[in-house]
Amino acid sequence: MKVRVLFFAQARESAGSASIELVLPESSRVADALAALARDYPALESLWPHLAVALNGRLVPRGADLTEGAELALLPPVSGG
Amino acid sequence: MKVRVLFFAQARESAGSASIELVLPESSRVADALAALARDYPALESLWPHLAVALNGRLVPRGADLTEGAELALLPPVSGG
Amino acid sequence: MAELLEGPIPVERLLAEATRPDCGAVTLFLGTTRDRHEGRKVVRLHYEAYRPMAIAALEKIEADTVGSFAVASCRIVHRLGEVPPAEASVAVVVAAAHRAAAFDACRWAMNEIKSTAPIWKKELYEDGSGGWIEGAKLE
Amino acid sequence: MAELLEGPIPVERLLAEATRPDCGAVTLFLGTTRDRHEGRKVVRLHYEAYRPMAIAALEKIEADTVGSFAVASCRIVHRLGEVPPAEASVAVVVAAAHRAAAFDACRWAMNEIKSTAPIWKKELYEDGSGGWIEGAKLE
Repeated sequence: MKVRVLFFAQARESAGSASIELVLPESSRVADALAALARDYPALESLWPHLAVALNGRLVPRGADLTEGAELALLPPVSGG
Repeated sequence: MKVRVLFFAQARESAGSASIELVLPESSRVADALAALARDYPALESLWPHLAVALNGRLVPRGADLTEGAELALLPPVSGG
Repeated sequence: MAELLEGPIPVERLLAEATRPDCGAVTLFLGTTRDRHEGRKVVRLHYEAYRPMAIAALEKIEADTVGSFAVASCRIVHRLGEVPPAEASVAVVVAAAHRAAAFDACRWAMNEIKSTAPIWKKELYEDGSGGWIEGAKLE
Repeated sequence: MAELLEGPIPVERLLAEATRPDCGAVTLFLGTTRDRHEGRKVVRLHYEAYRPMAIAALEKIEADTVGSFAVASCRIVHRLGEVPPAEASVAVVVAAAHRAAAFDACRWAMNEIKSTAPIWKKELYEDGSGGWIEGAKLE
């Protein structure tokens, strides 16, 4: 299965990319995607404890199921306003 | 001595005038002016307990001395904003 | 530098003047004419002031606001004469480094205006009658 | 109906849209770029957002504000991209019958924006370097 991964702010700068496509085994969960990203993007390491994760625009726990074509966003601590 | 008396809001409407000149004996105090006004403007009667009095733009107690040409203002409860 | 004026309050100018590079927060309060009060339809409000004393009272509030809160500026403008529904009769603009003080100061200044400035408001109704609003005795 | 936009926030339009004959109070908060932070000179701020989720978050704040306070409307506009010193990055406008609720609601909405909207701020310094602001983890 394929998911689209979006990186924002520090995550975007550390990953060197705003958006990538990630290919995962069928029936993967959010945690599986994060494990793959941690392997592919070691520069994100210090950020992981601070990241929230959104699936198709909603915050999800790491155990949430992924679906084909889903949009997974890595969200550093927010600082709008 | 002469003082200028200013009436505002309800006091102006009840007195039928925005401003008058009041002639008083020398060495009069604010209380003397108010007594003269109470006599000349019976329509103000119900307002008296609610009025504040300013002399030359400052709130004063009734015992304050008047001076020639002073400006005495009768101020109903305020409702700006 | 408080202002009393007849006609619409120049809110955009006030905001432009308040905004400063050393401040991160601006709060604005506008008091506007409501078309109903205690069940009666209000056609417009009429405001009058003891002008020199009102200016002094508003400028004291501006200075006390800057002296009492961590804010860089406070400006007050009050409209006099007739104010139709949905138009502003008073504006308070505060600029501050941080938002908490900007909110606190703006609210405090507005409360002070209501209780200390010699300004009076009369409601004018559909039938041509009017009523002065019961306010606060100056002390 | 929250907005994310690049370029100056149309504050005058927002105030005109907020003002209503059934309301007596309008509060506006503007968050503006400060030219200093923790001793460093800030040349400008850069904002980015996860746009669809940020719009949803801001619209939830607008709705929650109207649902939780005695206010008639709440509008939020956030600027993205680069914001120079003294220009506004965010505007919150609240209209209410009475001022206490208008102040409370505006302050609450602003706090919610800071803690729940997926928007990020980076300070850009004189030497060309920059730093993301430590913010709040989304929950």
